[in-house]
Amino acid sequence: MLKYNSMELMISVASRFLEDGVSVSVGTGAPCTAAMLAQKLHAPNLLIIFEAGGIAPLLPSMPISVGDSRTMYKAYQTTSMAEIMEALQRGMVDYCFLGGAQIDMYGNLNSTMIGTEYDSPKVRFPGSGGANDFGSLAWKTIIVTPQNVRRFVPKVDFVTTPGYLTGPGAREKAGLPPGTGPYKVITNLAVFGYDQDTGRMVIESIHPEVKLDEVKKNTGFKLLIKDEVLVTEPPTDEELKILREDVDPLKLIIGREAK
Amino acid sequence: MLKYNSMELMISVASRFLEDGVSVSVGTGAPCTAAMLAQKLHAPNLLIIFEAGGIAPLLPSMPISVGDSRTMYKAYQTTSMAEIMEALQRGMVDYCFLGGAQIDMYGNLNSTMIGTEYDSPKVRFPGSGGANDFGSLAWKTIIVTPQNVRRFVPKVDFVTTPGYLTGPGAREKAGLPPGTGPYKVITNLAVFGYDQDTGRMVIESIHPEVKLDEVKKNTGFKLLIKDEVLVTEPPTDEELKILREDVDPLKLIIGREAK
Amino acid sequence: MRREERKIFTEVDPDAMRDLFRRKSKKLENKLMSVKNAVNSMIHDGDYIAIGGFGSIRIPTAALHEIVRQGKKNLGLSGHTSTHDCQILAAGRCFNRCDIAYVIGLEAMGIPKMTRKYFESDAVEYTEWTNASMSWRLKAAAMGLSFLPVRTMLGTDTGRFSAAMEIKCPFTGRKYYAVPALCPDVAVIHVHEADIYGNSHINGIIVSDVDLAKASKRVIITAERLVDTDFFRNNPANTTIPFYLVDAVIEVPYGSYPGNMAYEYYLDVKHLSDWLDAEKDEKSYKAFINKYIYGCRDFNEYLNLNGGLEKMKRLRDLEYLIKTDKEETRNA
Amino acid sequence: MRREERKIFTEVDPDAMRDLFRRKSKKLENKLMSVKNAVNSMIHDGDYIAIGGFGSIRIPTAALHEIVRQGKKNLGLSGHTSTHDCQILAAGRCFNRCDIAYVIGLEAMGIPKMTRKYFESDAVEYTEWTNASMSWRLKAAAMGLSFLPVRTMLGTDTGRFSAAMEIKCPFTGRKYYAVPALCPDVAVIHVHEADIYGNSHINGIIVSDVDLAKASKRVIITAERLVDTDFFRNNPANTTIPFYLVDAVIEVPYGSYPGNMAYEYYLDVKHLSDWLDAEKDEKSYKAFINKYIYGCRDFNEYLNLNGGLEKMKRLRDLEYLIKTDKEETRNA
Repeated sequence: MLKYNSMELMISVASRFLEDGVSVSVGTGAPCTAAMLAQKLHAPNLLIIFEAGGIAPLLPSMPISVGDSRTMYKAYQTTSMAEIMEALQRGMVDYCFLGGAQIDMYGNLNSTMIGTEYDSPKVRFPGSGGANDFGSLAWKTIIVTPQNVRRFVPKVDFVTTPGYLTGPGAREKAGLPPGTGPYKVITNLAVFGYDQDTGRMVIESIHPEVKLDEVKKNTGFKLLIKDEVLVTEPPTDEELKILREDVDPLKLIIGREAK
Repeated sequence: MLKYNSMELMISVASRFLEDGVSVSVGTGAPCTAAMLAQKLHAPNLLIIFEAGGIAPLLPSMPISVGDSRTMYKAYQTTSMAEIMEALQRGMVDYCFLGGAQIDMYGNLNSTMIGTEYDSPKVRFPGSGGANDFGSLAWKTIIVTPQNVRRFVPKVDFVTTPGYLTGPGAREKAGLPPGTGPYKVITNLAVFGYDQDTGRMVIESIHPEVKLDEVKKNTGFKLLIKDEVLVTEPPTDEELKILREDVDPLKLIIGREAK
Repeated sequence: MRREERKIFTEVDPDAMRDLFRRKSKKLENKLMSVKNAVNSMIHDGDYIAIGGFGSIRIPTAALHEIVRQGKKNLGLSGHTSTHDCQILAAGRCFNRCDIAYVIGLEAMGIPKMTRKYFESDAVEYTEWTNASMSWRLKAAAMGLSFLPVRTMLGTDTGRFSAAMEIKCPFTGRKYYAVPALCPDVAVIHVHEADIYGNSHINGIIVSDVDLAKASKRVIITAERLVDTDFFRNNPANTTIPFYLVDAVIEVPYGSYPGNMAYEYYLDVKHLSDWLDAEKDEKSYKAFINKYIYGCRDFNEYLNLNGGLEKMKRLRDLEYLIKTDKEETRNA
Repeated sequence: MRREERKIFTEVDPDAMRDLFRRKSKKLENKLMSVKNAVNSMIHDGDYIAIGGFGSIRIPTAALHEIVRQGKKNLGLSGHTSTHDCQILAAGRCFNRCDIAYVIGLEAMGIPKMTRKYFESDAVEYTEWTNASMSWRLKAAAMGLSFLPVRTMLGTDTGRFSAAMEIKCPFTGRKYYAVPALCPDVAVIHVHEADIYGNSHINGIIVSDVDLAKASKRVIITAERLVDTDFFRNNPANTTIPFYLVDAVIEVPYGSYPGNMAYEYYLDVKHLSDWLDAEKDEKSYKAFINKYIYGCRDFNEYLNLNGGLEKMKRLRDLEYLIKTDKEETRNA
């Protein structure tokens, strides 16, 4: 038996992508946890930005809303949503974290609705919120999501947030800032990157004790596979210790298994 | 001999146009003096706005710059120039005061240059500053200026700030907000209004001891004249007292005769 | 990509708004009133309303409950991250159209079932947006413009089902979406301090509330506390929203409860969770709403139902990270 | 009306700016340096510069004098109400192009003759704007856009000799001018307080300085005083300009002298009048500039030449309307 759960693994992996001195816009939940872990471990200069207006707080505990008091605690600025979004539009934000109900091989995300008729949704979700804005304007989008065939679909019912749209060049053609787009996808099974030539999802590493077949079976589209598929580096003892003792002692986030 | 000078008369007349509860954007000098007089006399609720960011100060003395500390004294807000200009663009500002080196019969103002070639001015002035913005966006523009044939010209060398441009409908055609434009011109000789049908300057009243001929002689274009030309109501004792004792005790503004 | 013809629910034309703003009083007048009066006289059936704050953060709960109690109908709603505020208005079936950036859900806490059902029904018509585009729509109105160029929503269904239109920059040839100005009929904003004239101070994040106050035809302020006007005169940097934008001022201590008020009190997670649970079926939902909204004469009754001053004190401890006992901390 | 082909002097393309902003450090780094070093290493001949404040209000005088002393040439200048700052740079013949909203004059105080002559000569090329349009050009850049629609300058020669272009609103058909983003190479801004990382607090009016800091490639801050970083952490509403926009921080007490610094010291009207008088002919102008700029090693020498700490104390009394004697009051 593993000495960590899938959520702890995903958060640890996500945190490693955040180099010291970069900026990241995060939501509540796993992304915020990953940012807090990175800040406490290897990225003390991580500039954390919340869309509702909090900039560079010293997060004392997990926020419940991206606008709650925790996002302002010992912050360097409390400002407006427009100012945050304009910083994104100016290119000041390196990373963002996103999730969604559906994702396709180009990293397009759906958090709007399930169904074929917009005005008669089978299921209505909350909508973009800031997701489309982050996915359009941040330099690198990291997607953290559970993986199964209901989520990893050939075609999302609604493109809420742009991945590489229909492939290479499509973002630029649509008018989105060049050089942006999905960077990594971190699931309970594997870590994916994106192939530059096709804009398609490619397996980078498979988590310990997960089989390649299991990854394929839980993906509703054809994955690109590199010649050598690595095994994801599991959470280190240090990562787990900080995560469990400092970042999320009440297990609000790491208490939930991702499925 | 009159018991007031022309500047005191112009300021008193200007102040009377400011009803209680209206908003006005003012510069330094005579306009600010008029606004202060109005506020102390009949318009305690006059909302005074300075383009550099000061809103509703209780002016303790004459500011030297439209951005100096006096414009923030006991103010209700200290904000940015963009916010002030956007309030104007939203239609929140009733009156503005302007001057200029040249004015024509449509109230177009020049504060940019004298000469025929923009790139080789005979005389270069400071430029629009906020004048074009006020004259474009405030509901009513009041012009306070000395009057002579060098200033009251058939055609201004450069339209810095829009009056009625080439006549009725021209402002709207250019894209300026409807219902805006020059309202009064107050000089050392007379008070002018604007004829609705032609957009041209019309004499409303002539100052005490000034002859109609003198007004005409100091005007480089054809003035419209109403059947009955009134005499400007001179400054009242109360106006003069407040002006001299409270508003401008150092005679920084009222010490200068307008010529 | 084909653009869908989606509706714009508010005035867009700055000249129409200029005429309204011109007529708005710039006098220093006492604007104090009761929540009942403000909602009754300033919010009419069919109006388009926008709520300040951020869904469960600095929201004018008292006014929201009163809107439900007074049975306002056919409202338009600005769904610019509208979470618990949206949930309250959905409980009263108060709105029939919505600009959606983010609605229904309570962020990480979950999705209230009955509120979702309301949106899935034919009762609500909507147009799709994002948080940034909604912020910028308000900013366009605040700037006295009919549109602003933006670089989001391009290439997506979000853009296709918005009412944005593609334009080109005349200098660079760059493609933008133009988003139309959003001019609500009424904005309701909860602030930390206000004077009787409407000058208001917000501490902490502003979200979109400065632009919202400028963009709206009428502005209702609820405030944690009234202060003397010298609070603003003595430090004009305190003024987040100046008096001449404001039409009504109401003092409502704990006015954002069960939402968060920065530097005052934290979210009541327990009550919000109970509400989420109550939405699991029609019966429990109805009972809950009856108890907590229709059954309360006013906001103080609601506060007392939820533990009154003692609860407020505990939420203040939570806000300031003061650990009183283990259980409390866990509930945060 | 025919549009003149006027020049845009700075970058307009947001993608070029995105690449620069991406590379800007977001680390908390000690950015303290001397005025000499900052001007030497961050302002290069040919750069386009923009000065914070409002001409004679909250201006970074020390940096301006140093630019003249180091003999910077061929600068572009943002003439967004540039009065005494413009006058200083004109004395050094530092710039050869200018976006003009308001230059040369010292508002009601008068027009310096030699500065005017510089603008009337072939040495300076310019494009015409207004205060609002320059504010909005900076705002366009601050928003990450290449343009903003505006409702001023329409129908006038100011518009015709600007580089604005007519566009139509896709929703209303309304005519606007599009004004191009203004992205200075360097902004120099004087503030009340700053920490070593660049977090800055401005008290009183902001003019365009928040947008300016966001719009510029490099930002130099001069501050009345350095404060501990907790000044900002303990009250994040204090932060007017956040650290990640800033490249250099310099502590310069009385740094806006002879200009006004709200809540600190008032204008030195006497010195500004002397300067105006000195511009009446070449000889007195040259002597004056030699004495007060080239003849001073640094800003403290200039302050001492003008009465040093005693003068600063008197200007502080004036700022706070404290009447010490009649003559003082008159000089204000």
